[in-house]
Amino acid sequence: MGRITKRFPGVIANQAIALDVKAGEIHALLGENGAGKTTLMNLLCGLYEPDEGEIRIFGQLMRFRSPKDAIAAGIGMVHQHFRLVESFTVAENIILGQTKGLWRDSPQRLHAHLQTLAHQYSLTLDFTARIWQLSVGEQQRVEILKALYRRARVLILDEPTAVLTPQEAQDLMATLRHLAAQGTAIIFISHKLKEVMALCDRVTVLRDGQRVGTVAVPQTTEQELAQMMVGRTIKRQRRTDPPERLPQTEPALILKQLSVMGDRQHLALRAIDLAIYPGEIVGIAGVDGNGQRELEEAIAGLRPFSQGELWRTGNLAHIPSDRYSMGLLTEFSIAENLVLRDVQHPPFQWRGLLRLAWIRKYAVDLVQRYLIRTPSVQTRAGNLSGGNAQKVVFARELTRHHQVLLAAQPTRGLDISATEFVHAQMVARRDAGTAVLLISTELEEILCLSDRIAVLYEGRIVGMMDGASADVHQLGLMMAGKTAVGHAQLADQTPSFYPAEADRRTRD
Amino acid sequence: APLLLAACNSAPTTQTPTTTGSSPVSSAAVNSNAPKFALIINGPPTDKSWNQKAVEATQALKAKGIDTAVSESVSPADVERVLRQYAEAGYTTIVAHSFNYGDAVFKVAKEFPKVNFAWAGGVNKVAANVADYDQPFYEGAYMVGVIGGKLSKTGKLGALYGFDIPVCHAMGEAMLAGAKTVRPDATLTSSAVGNWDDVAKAKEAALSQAETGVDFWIGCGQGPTIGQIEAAKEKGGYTTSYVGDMSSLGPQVVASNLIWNMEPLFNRMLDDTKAGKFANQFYKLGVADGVIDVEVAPAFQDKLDAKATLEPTRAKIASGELKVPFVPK
Amino acid sequence: MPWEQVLTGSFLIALLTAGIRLAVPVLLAVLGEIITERSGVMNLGIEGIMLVGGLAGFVTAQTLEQATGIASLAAWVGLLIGLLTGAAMGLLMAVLTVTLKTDQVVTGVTFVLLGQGLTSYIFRRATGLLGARVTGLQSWAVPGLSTLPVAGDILFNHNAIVYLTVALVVLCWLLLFRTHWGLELRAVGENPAAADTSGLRVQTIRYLAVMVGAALAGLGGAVLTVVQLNIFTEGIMAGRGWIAIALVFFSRWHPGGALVGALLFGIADALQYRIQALGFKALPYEFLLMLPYVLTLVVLVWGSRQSNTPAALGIPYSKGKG
Amino acid sequence: MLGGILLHVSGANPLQAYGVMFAGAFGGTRQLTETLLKAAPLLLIGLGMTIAFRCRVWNIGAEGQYYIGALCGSAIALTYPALPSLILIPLMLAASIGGGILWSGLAGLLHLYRGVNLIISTLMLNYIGILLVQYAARVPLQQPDGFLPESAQFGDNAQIPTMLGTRLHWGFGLALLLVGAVYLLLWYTPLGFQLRAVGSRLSVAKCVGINTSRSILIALTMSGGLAGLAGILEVSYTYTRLKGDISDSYGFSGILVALLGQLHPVGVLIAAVLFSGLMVGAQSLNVVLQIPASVAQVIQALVVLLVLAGQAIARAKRDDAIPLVAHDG
Ligand SMILES: Nc1ncnc2c1ncn2[C@@H]1O[C@H](COP(=O)(O)OP(=O)(O)OP(=O)(O)O)[C@@H](O)[C@H]1O
Ligand SMILES: Nc1ncnc2c1ncn2[C@@H]1O[C@H](COP(=O)(O)OP(=O)(O)OP(=O)(O)O)[C@@H](O)[C@H]1O
Ligand SMILES: [Mg+2]
Ligand SMILES: [Mg+2]
Repeated sequence: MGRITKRFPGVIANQAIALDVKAGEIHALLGENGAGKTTLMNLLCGLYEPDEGEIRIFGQLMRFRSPKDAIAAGIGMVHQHFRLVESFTVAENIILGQTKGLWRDSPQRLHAHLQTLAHQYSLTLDFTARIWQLSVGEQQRVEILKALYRRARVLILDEPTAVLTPQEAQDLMATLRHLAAQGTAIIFISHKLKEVMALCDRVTVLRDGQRVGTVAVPQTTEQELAQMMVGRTIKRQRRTDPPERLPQTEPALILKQLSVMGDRQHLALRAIDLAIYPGEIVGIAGVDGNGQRELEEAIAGLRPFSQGELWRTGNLAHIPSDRYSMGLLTEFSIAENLVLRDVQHPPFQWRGLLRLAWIRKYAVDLVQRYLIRTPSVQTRAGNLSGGNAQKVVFARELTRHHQVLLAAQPTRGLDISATEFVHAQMVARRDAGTAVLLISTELEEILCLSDRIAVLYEGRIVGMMDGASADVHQLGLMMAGKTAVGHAQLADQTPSFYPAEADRRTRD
Repeated sequence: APLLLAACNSAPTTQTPTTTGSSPVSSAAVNSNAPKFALIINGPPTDKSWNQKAVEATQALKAKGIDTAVSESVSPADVERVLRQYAEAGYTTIVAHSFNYGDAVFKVAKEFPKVNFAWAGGVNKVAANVADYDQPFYEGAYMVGVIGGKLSKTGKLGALYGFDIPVCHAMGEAMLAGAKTVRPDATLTSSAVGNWDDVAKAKEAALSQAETGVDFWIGCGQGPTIGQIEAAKEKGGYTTSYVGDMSSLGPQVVASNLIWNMEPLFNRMLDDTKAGKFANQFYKLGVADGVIDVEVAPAFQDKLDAKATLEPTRAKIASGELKVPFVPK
Repeated sequence: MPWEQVLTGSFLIALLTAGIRLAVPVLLAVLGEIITERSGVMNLGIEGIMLVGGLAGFVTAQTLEQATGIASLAAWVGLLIGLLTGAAMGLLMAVLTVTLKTDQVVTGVTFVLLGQGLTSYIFRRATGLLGARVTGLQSWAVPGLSTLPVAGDILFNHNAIVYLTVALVVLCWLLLFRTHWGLELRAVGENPAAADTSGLRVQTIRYLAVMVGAALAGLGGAVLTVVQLNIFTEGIMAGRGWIAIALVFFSRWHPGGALVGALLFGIADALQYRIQALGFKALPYEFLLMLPYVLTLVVLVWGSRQSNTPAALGIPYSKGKG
Repeated sequence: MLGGILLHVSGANPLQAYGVMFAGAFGGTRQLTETLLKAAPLLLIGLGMTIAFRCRVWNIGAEGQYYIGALCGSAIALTYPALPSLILIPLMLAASIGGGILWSGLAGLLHLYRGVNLIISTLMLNYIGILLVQYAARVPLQQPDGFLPESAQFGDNAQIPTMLGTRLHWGFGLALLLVGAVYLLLWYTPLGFQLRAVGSRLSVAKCVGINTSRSILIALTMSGGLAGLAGILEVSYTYTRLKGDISDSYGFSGILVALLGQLHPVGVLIAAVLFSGLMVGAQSLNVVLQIPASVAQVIQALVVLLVLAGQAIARAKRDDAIPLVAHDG
């Protein structure tokens, strides 16, 4: 790609960017949130047409009018926000647009065919499942397999590992190496420098829509890359230990024998017991698809229980795992999104009328405090990059007066500085006495933040350990369902009394 | 009325009725003494029935050199404005050809005391410059009943109404009364379609009646009538045209035509306007005036001796000897 | 009500046959609209398209019958022209809603106005049509089956269009769920962005779907005028297009559901007229006329709650918004 | 242009015809008054639909809600004919709003409790509502000594008074006030904000704690109430009594007007006046140049399509489409 420029109203997303990727190479694309990575790739896969610049594939000048052209030219892309048909099965999504003849194969034949392909790359998938029934991680795998099914010669992955478990990420990296060895050119977008260092051959760094430089991995360090991305040196902020918990504090959030049905009419959560005290962060570790989403929705009041009770004191702040279907109104402005939850209360409203000037001021203030990168607070939230969109949700939820913070995958897709920022915010909340429940599939994040760690496996809490002394190896085993220890510990945590002023929700 | 018969058997008019090209507004002040006649109808002028007959009568006036205008498909919500437009344009006689136009007519008439209005109320509601005109279809329906009594094998007669309103209801009952003069055991089955235009539904309603043995129909509304003609063709049986000649739709099944010839009516209105006798008129022109008539369709001339079947009854009604019962509900 | 008249075999046979008859034109339009909506476009102009198709079909059949005297040939050609005219209207609709991305609801409602105006204008200019009629198609008894007791009369003694419509239900189902075209069509209606990135031509598929849907609506109109009534009058569709749209939702976008819905509606209507014809006066006739509408609601109230509205229904697709 | 061809074929000078259309709708105070008068029900319904569609509640049952509103308001007017205007009219308006709320709320409850799709339930309730009114006008509310299927005429005390000596009634003034009120509601109140949030994405609204069922019900019943209000205004002023046919398809035109006005109250006002102007102008074309109503109808449709295409192209340039789609269920 040479001198690619793409403008959006108010933003130059890409400015004269040149990028060359060799066959058989794994090329990383790095940059902060909003640096223009996704936009550049969308140009490459035919979704947008560049305002200026040219694209050459194996020396041939290309002009993609639609993704069909790009696919034909051998470009496959795994999008950051998946592009799958929710009501279709996995198999249907994979073959979509790639079929010959009129009649569809019988499902059995199709599945057998796809199974071979999946085996080749050691990706496991239930081909009969419908997309909406899958976890984000599983959907990711569908996207990868879909690109592979199209025999992509250039494979683009936009933050593919953000939603994978460490083991899955390892597997994927092996797959990618395998593919590269066969001559596929791979563009790999990630915010995880470790991965990039371990996997890639060369790295191109973008900042504010411009190319900062391209370096070969052996000739660089994580530190240097980070510096290139943000334009300054950063230091890793370590979490502080929690203040001593007062012995007589009552839990702010209690789950008692909570069972919840999932979308596929199976018990997604089975008799969960959990108590979270003010001033602590409890991390829920586990591989995606083991009940995280149901747990989140149950606590947020979005999913009825089939059994058990839930007690909570005070307000809940909720960082949802899917910011687009749960957290943000893409058609609304940033300011409107920031007041979405409390718009009916003062000070946003006065005698039944909205105080627009006040809301605006409030939004400007939050945009500054949370370092949201946007031309204005009136910008549509849908035009924000993934990371900045997440910051809007964060700003809204953390600014609420709340006793309990439920954060599900809070740093998914965030760059280093944004992640640091989010982590610092969560620690600050905890230190201010909030009970924090962190649901994350990022083991590192769980280890870095949690005071206590619970492991979720197949809808059960199979272990509970102390954050400071947690052993990664043992955690990994528990997440894989290998051992079930710590039930005795668990019992200690279940209080025999319930706070008088707590909101109580039983099965509904 | 052989003359009338001939006229009605001729091919349907081949001119789009409303495209007269004359510009009523601009010619308003040309001759202030000459009568100017405007007709307002509720639907399209091509229904072979209620509206079309009125338009044809208007065209006959036009052929005599009278300045005429027609407004079609005027919804009752709009009629007040249209009435006013014509009144201001110098029309002397304005006929609002729907019972739904009544309230607007009385309102506008007050504002234009010099203009004569007529409305199709049929309820003898009149004012100083508002005439009402009756639609005594039931008189014709009685004669149709006589034919029905002769043609029906089962003695079961059917009536199909757009809506179950008095004009319609009276038609059905009068037909039954007429039929009983030839067939004392005659019975009547009546249904409402809920629509003046839906031919398919009307056909279905008529078929439903056919299943109970009905084999002779009368319709009220052009949709119901066309529907029952189609049903009769399918299931066997005979029907009557409504207000106009619909026999071309089913020459083998349309046994008679109930004709509303509005030309004499409109002529009377114009004459009365000239003579200053329009005030408070309730025009009740029926069989006696040749405004309502029933004719035997061509294909049935042999089967039904019109002279023997219809003449005596017509004469009795015309002379007032026979008072056809009016049963509106 | 004389129940002994109701619970007879012949009453039921007549009722069900009539139900099927009433269902056919609407069912054709419903099938078409299912295809259109499965691609994510809502065509609310069905009523207008049926009218135009109905007139075009009728004019063709009438002219041809006059010229050749072969009624069945004329009828078939008329139906074909009704279908093609519908497709042409669909093309116009697609240009507006798919390419220009006009609001689908307004465009649809306006198409109804357009259809009403055009047909009544043309009908009046072609004055030869006043009172003209066509012969239509004879009913065709399926050899062997039509002599079956009860079922023979109800199911196997119709004109060819009835069988064709049933075949179309099956065909539609096969198309949507057993072919790749169907898969791609539904993908476009569910998630056009995903379909686009998968290399499907979203706009082309939508064009085709709108045209096929409108073609079937045009055919439905022609069936009503050419085959069932053998005449044309102004406003002859009398709201069937709107009923078709309601039935699409009722069917949950499944051809099978469309068959059930159209039959239910048709039979309810047929029943209501038969109750009237039996001289049932305990309920005012207005309430009997309500029967099909009320019954449709009742079925929906007691039916399953699951819905599979095409997720992108009514949303125009532009690249890069996903 | 296409319209011009049709006009030419119909034997009129296209330019003159468009001139007549414009003059008929906007050519003077009186014409403008008539246009605004007809715009009032369109505006009221359009405003209601704006609220509903902003919340992505597909209420296409305005016609039925209009009828039921008219029915309830009329029932009051006929039951308490002796009340003074100052009490009677507010009571009638309240009853009509209540009727509209009830009829739309019925669909809302079916949707929220039984998952019945709103498009289909509101459409079915249209037919049911209209039939109910037809029944009411024919039987229970019929004029006591009445003959036609219509209620007694309302007394003067039940007629909406007119404004400033024109033919324009206060209902239009009320509708103008409501333009401001709806604008305030949608963009300056928390409730409107929440309605729009629900319309923007239901799942997100649910997640941030907005009571989505309540919002849907509120948006739906607000639009129903406004349609009901339009119903009684029309019946009290234009029709002056309850009958079976009291709407010029205002329910459907109102939806058109809301969307043409791009779901913005001011846009809806402009669209309502333009659309009404088209209807009035088209009628003028029929009256003055005797051009068939169908030509006017085609021109009307073409103008709407042209405006639509223009809007769409402008929107594509600005890139701020409001995609509209119903909630599931
Ligand atoms: N459709 C659009 N309209 C307007 N602006 C856009 C659009 N898409 C992206 N942008 C803007 O372009 C810039 C680059 O966005 P892009 O999504 O490419 O960032 P990114 O590098 O992928 O960030 P992240 O790591 O958060 O995913 C951002 O400022 C974003 O707000
Ligand atoms: N293997 C099969 N053999 C026969 N019929 C099948 C088979 N699978 C599905 N069907 C039938 O095909 C129809 C469509 O099935 P499918 O599962 O593709 O759609 P759906 O889930 O019902 O709806 P949609 O995919 O549109 O949301 C249904 O009537 C279903 O019963
Ligand atoms: Mg990105
Ligand atoms: Mg990102």
